Amino acid sequence: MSDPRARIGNTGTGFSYEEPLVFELSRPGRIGYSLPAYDVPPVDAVQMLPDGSVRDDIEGMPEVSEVDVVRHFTRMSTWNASVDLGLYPLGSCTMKYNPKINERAARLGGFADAHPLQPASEQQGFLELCHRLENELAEICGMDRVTLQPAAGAQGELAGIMMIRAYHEHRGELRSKILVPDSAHGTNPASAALNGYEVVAIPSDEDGILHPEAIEAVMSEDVAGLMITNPSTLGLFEEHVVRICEIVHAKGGLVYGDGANLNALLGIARPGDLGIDVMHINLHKTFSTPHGGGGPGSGPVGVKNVLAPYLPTPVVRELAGAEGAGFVLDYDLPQSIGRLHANFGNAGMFVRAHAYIRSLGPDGLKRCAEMAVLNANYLLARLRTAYHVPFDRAVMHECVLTDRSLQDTGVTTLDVAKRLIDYGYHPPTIYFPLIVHGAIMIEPTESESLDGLDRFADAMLAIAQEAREDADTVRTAPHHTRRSRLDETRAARKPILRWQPAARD
Amino acid sequence: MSDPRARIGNTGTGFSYEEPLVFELSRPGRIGYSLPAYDVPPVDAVQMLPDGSVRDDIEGMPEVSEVDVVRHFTRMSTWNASVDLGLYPLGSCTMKYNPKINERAARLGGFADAHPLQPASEQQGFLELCHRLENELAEICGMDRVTLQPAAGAQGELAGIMMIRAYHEHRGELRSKILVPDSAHGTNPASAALNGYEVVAIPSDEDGILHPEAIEAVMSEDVAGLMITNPSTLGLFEEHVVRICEIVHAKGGLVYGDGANLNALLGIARPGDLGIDVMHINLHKTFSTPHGGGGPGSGPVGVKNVLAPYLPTPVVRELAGAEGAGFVLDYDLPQSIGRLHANFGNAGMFVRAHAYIRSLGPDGLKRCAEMAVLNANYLLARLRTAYHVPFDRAVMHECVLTDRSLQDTGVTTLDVAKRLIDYGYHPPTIYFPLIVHGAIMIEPTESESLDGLDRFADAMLAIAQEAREDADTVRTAPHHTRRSRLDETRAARKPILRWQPAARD
Amino acid sequence: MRYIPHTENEIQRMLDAVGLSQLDELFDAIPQKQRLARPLDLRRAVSEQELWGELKTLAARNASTETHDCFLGAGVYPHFTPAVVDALTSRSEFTTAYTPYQPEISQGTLQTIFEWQTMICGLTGCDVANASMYDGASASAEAALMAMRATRRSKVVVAAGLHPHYRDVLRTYLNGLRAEIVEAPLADDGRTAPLAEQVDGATACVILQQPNFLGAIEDVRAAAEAASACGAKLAVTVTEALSLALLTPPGELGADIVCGEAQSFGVPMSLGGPHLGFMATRQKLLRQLPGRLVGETVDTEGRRGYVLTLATREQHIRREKATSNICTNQGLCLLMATIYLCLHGRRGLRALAELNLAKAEYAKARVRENPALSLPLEAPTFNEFVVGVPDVAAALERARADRLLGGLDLAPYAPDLGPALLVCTTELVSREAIDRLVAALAGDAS
Amino acid sequence: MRYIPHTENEIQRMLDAVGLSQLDELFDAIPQKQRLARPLDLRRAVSEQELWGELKTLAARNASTETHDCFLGAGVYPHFTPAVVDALTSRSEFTTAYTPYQPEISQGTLQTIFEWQTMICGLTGCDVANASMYDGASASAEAALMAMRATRRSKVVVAAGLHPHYRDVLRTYLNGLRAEIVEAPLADDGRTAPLAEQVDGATACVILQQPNFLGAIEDVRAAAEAASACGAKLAVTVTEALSLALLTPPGELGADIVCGEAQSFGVPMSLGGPHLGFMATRQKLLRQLPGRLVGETVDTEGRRGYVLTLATREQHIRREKATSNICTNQGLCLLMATIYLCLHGRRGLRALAELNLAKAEYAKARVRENPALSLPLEAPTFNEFVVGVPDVAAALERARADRLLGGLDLAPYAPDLGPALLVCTTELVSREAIDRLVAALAGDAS
Ligand SMILES: Cc1ncc(COP(=O)(O)O)c(C=O)c1O
Ligand SMILES: Cc1ncc(COP(=O)(O)O)c(C=O)c1O
Repeated sequence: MSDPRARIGNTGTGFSYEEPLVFELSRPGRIGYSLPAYDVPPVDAVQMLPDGSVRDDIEGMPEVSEVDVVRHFTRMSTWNASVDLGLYPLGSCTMKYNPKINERAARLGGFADAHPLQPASEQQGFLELCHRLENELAEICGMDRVTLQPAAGAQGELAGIMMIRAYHEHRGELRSKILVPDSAHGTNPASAALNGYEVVAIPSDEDGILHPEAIEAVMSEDVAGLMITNPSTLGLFEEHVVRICEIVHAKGGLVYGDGANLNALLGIARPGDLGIDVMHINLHKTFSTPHGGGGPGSGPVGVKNVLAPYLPTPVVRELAGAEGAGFVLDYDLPQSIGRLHANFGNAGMFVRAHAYIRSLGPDGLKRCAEMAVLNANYLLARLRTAYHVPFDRAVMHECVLTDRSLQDTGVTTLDVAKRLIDYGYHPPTIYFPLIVHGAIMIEPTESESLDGLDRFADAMLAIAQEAREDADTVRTAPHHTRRSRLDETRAARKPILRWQPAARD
Repeated sequence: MSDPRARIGNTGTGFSYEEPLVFELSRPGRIGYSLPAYDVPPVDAVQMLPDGSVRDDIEGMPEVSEVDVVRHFTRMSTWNASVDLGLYPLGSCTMKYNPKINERAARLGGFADAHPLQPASEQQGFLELCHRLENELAEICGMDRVTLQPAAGAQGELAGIMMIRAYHEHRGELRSKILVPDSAHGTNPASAALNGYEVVAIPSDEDGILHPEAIEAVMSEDVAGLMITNPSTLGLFEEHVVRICEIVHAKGGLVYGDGANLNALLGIARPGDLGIDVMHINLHKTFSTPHGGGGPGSGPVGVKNVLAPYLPTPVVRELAGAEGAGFVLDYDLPQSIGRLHANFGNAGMFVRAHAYIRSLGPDGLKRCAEMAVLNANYLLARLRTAYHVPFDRAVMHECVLTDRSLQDTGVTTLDVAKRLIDYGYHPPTIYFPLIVHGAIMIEPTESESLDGLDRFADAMLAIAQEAREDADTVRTAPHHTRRSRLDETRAARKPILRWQPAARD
Repeated sequence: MRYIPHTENEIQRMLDAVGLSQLDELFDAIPQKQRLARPLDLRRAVSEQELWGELKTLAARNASTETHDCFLGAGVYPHFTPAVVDALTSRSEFTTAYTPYQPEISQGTLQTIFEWQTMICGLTGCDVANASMYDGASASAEAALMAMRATRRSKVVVAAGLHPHYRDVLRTYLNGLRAEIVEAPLADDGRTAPLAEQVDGATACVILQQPNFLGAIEDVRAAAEAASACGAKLAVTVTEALSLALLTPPGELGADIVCGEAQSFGVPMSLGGPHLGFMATRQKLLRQLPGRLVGETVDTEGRRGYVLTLATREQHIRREKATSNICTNQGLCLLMATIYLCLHGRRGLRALAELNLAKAEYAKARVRENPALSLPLEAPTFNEFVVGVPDVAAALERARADRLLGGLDLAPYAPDLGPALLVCTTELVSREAIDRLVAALAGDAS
Repeated sequence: MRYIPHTENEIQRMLDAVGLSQLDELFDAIPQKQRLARPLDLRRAVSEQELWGELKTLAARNASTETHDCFLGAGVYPHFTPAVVDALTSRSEFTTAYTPYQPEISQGTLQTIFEWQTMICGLTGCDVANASMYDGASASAEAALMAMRATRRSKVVVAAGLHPHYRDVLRTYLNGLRAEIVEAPLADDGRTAPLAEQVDGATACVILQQPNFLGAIEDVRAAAEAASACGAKLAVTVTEALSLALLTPPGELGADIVCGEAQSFGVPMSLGGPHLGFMATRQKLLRQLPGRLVGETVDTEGRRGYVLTLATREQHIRREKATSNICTNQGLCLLMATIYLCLHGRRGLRALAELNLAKAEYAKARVRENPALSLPLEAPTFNEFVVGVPDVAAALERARADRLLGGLDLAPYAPDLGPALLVCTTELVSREAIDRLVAALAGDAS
């Protein structure tokens, strides 16, 4: 450590300040809070509550000033990549621009500071917003009804699978299997399994898409349904989806649509029109609610009328006729699968998604799909000479490449990803879908401009060239971040999952 | 340029993205706005307005998307140092922590979205807030009345000097001179001159403070007043201030107090009690309204009763007795110097300053002064071995060092400042006050903790050592910023003050 | 469109580059008759100004703590959040990032999560904590699933004091599995009656809420003993996370899993979500834990850093064998709560909990002395308790007329109690508001 | 205290380090009897929650565009500001920085200013622009001072159409100097009458507002000719900066200085400040320009960068010989405006100006057709105009009852007009609101 700056802990370059854990900043007696004065008599908790029910000190809890807290998190924020700083082409995640007005709207007191259990009469604005959003999503997806309750895509899958189960059970059928293509996202099989189904993996064909024969071969009366992602995780439109749905339906099964890639279809085609019976929509992808470093998301589920009786409760219902005007929460769905969320779901995300749909309108939404698909195809066209394309056909909103063409250089997908960081980009999704060896899955979204795509493509091409000329630089990247590659194996081998004061002394 | 990243423009380290001028991002037809639909008939401006009164295109105005704008400014923000990222010990500027709640309060609709010309009955909340703040500032400064109108300290000085002029003129006296110590901030002489006064510079004594003899020597009936900064820009309390005021008063002059350093005196001593007749207060310093990259500030002026008739109009007046309750704007001050601001001053800053005073209360304000002074003295104690101390006495809220002890190394104050940047710190104020050769003026403020001060002191000491061992590194610093030292001479020699499309092609 | 940068000229150049002549051809893979032949039937786009007007109008039609004094709790708590929380959470480096798969450029999110995990361990008395579940309800359901995996048993004993919505969610989650749910009733004082009758050798776990839905502070140790006597796990669910700063941590009292809802830590009520499910457990159950985990490690130069770890529990690696299907979680709410906890720290959180306790005790005293009202349950409480009123509808209507959200009608949830309200008093309600509430509920002339 | 990190233990250690035994001794330089012997007589500190309650209560006692339709303009204009402006301005790297004296770590602020200077040049038709004055009023006063310096003359001709508050401020600023102020009257149509009479060889400058205080669009070229014929400078002041997107830039019409108020560009009305004075001029007057300037340069490696420049005009270098005493300026408002201008860009700004014009023309048409009201001035207008009403107080009271801020009573400002209001219509007011205003002013039954 010859850098004398190391001695004071600021070894980052530029404004990349080092920052210890908040616990290490803590000083006994330092204060970051203020509480209102007592206007009621104080009570002695130890005296008042049963013996042993009052705790001691909270071990390891920090004592820091407001200034400490502000600097701590401001500094930490500077170590993150983000959409607002640049292209974040994480495939399958639709990291599009998150409009600021939506953030502002969700913070309106009437939304942010309202309690879910206040009487329906005191939340008519919210219920109307839910109603509007349900209708908007139903129209966009070609579905008959929508529940907003699931908190993310995976919970939407769970809800959908549960409704499929309820549907069959209502018919007295106890089907035990769910078909899931091997290219599906991990949440698909996990959701099916979580609901007690046996998961049958369907292999994709050489051309990357599902073929009716593959479904035909395994479809039976013991199969409750098929989960399909369209466009698939390879960015390909499932051209045989209509036929596949027919096959499933013919044997009494239902088709679940994973809507994570809905962005490609907005105003172009509707899953409901293609034969999908039930699907989730990731509001945090297609409808631009921010990803928040891992969430919150929101995973509304659209269903055809056959599944409507099984929707989770409560549902928002518009009063009509003699009932008067307004909206109520309806709990009276005897065949409902029940509740999935303590309240109505991630309501704050409903505000943002509705705001987004209103801002774009029918034309703007279609434009999203067109530009998202144009961007992905453009990148593919620019990168295909340097990176291997496993399934060589027109793509939808994302494209999948691999590291095969770099094989002789020793540079892998992981290296390319890490080197991209040096060039100022968040890497694409890598090694997914699992069926593509060394996958590099790029989803630029419609938010990126031509010049932005060109710069990214230049970076990708430069790295391919570096791989041949200076593989080491690529293999040891990133070189310009606060931390170089982190030892993930070590983290997993002997997990350190919390800070402990003792361990530090 | 061997770094291949240069080719795509991202040569910064870590997340220090390069970013062109917004004009260079512009693409014809790209859009970042949305406007409401017409609900009134459109009009043809060219047709409707007189010939030649409608303009052509706005030259060079950018065309960018909302995404472009967000990224552009987000990236640019990452090139700034700021209080929220770390110590910003800019002497004389009081870069203390700016509470977040104050920002939120100033954005309340009833403050941010209210029009200054709405009837007094429709702005009672604001007028009451002004009234409260005036009283709070008067109490803190020991003054009788306060005007909130001046938009910054310098405008406060101007207002104060104008009131002094009005006072003398009202007495039929035409005094032509203002005394200003040579250690004063540049705004002091500039404000006096702007008001038509001849500025007489008073030299500081060897011990750094003003001595009554120096004033006595120049005080005459032709002197309208003295401007004094206390604590001075050397961070020293003007121990003879009471005597000095007496001398000025004895000859019919008045004393203006530059309140930029008020932070040191909160709850400890009051300028009004020391003989000051009129003073400004920088709300953006002592009362923590954010500095905003250069402003806005706010420079209320407190006066003794003798100057009250000359206060700028309007003044806020609380109704009493038969007038009823509430507050009005009073324009009826026949001897007023008049208006200084199109409206009431930087009203948004009043909200923040009042919030700050309410949050601290009398004890908290005093604590500010104590801790600010303790911090400065602590730093001085730690740095005095390595840096020359021109006036060696206990300091108030800031301390002034010089580069004299580094003279033999060739390292100057500028170099120390630039090298501090590499260590993660915004440099102190340098080469001010002008009377101290190679001044390094450090104001840590009370926001800094002991550990924070120690790290800063370690950096300063490390640089002093580097100056001896590796002067070149110091002389060519900073090395870890997006830009190395910038050529200020070139900028001034042939100024390029705007982007021009032609010049780029 | 301001969110889409493409100009017509650029679109043409890009189409040329991909060898197409018009946008339509991008979708050639979709057979023409599968396409939507009409525009979507949605209202035309509005400008930002118009949108803002629409949404303000909708928001204004909801009551909120801006307009009302709120005595509703029941799983969602009105607390004061310092402005720092939103100011920092709004930094777009946090907001517009996603799951920290690439640790070199995600240390901000990762270190935050590590700090959160540490503080949750301290608060719950557990060894390890994960990086968020959807909400308290699904966290409780996942706790049951976790216990079932760990014990290979399938009976779940649920205390009747578990929030009824949580019970619903549990039922929904367990429905497809071969699981049995048994309810353990409440005693007259509002606490769970001794569990011996329900817990047996087939029991995977007991789920107990602390304080329970009716506000009663439960005897966690007794439940832990009953469970462990049969080799069952005890999962304690906490809906009012602030209580963890005052009450003995369930982990210390023998709970195997402590989970619940951390909305109280600076997350807006926001009509019920997004909130923040948490889950913590003992070291030995670590591999059964659902959700994300962040661990400490070093980089190639030996510098400390943080990464997502133990991903082999998760769906993206283990698919149908994963411990859970959760993927997107509640990251940004976790950030809010972490900031909130740092601000309040060791002393502030405890002091705030005591203030909440004092508000409730004051309110209970006022209720007790009012002849029209009663306190039907005798168990000790934290900041929530049951008030018996003569006529719920009339009481709430009077409260509403005085701009009070006067408590939750317990009729749908605990009909045995007779006409009663669940009332919550946090630091947000003043003594004066409490007095008005008591008067309104009692029908006292004001 | 949450803003002050010191613990008692640390204070003691620091006192030891400086060789003192108690805090009091830090102030030994202040003679005991000069110290304040009692605590400040201020109310005790309140918590953040209590503070928030207090300030919300005060704010709620002001009308605002949240609660009213606003037809007030007169130098402060209610416009819609996209959420992006505040979201970016709130980034603390901008908010909590100060003047960019250290360019290596202030490029964010510096480049923003350079962009602002460029856009203001384009909008005003000038060669150079500075980086903000306090407000439009002081900018106009500084323009007069600048012209006096440049011409070494001391007579200032002020058009009567200059905002009366600006005239006041001008008077205040010139008071201590040996300057003469002469007013040029308005003609009957609301525009400035020909200037020949007032302008002479002693005249340093003419100050003309465009559109003027009564909304009239002035003939700038005629004023420029009158001024330059006598070697005087023409300073054009613009209070509604949005008009610059529609009207021919004063710089193109012969103005030497164009200054004014840019609050319209995304800066909150905020009860009158902080706003954003701007000032632009010709290249040859550059050295006379007050305020900060940012210039382009290169770093030691030849990379483009920005610095504060030409500081020899400024007080911190030139002291009493500086072009102005301004130091702290309106930086953050400049950032807001720069973001706003970037968002709207070439086309949006023009389209918005046209929408404002259309709203005003619609409103004028409604006024014209209403028998109870009149349009006393015939000059063309932009988004502001004078309406004659039978009884100002009654008209405004009716407006207020309908939640309209109905315009500015002109009695104190232009008594000759008879009972009249200055009414402003921006994009914020709907046709429906305009109709309600006209009805209210006229006293029509609604
Ligand atoms: C294809 C696909 N399906 C499902 C999901 C799960 O959605 P969520 O993360 O919202 O639970 C994802 C998200 O990452 C996905 O990409
Ligand atoms: C000592 C002193 N006086 C006066 C001023 C001028 O105040 P302002 O910048 O608010 O105009 C300053 C500010 O920099 C200062 O430090």
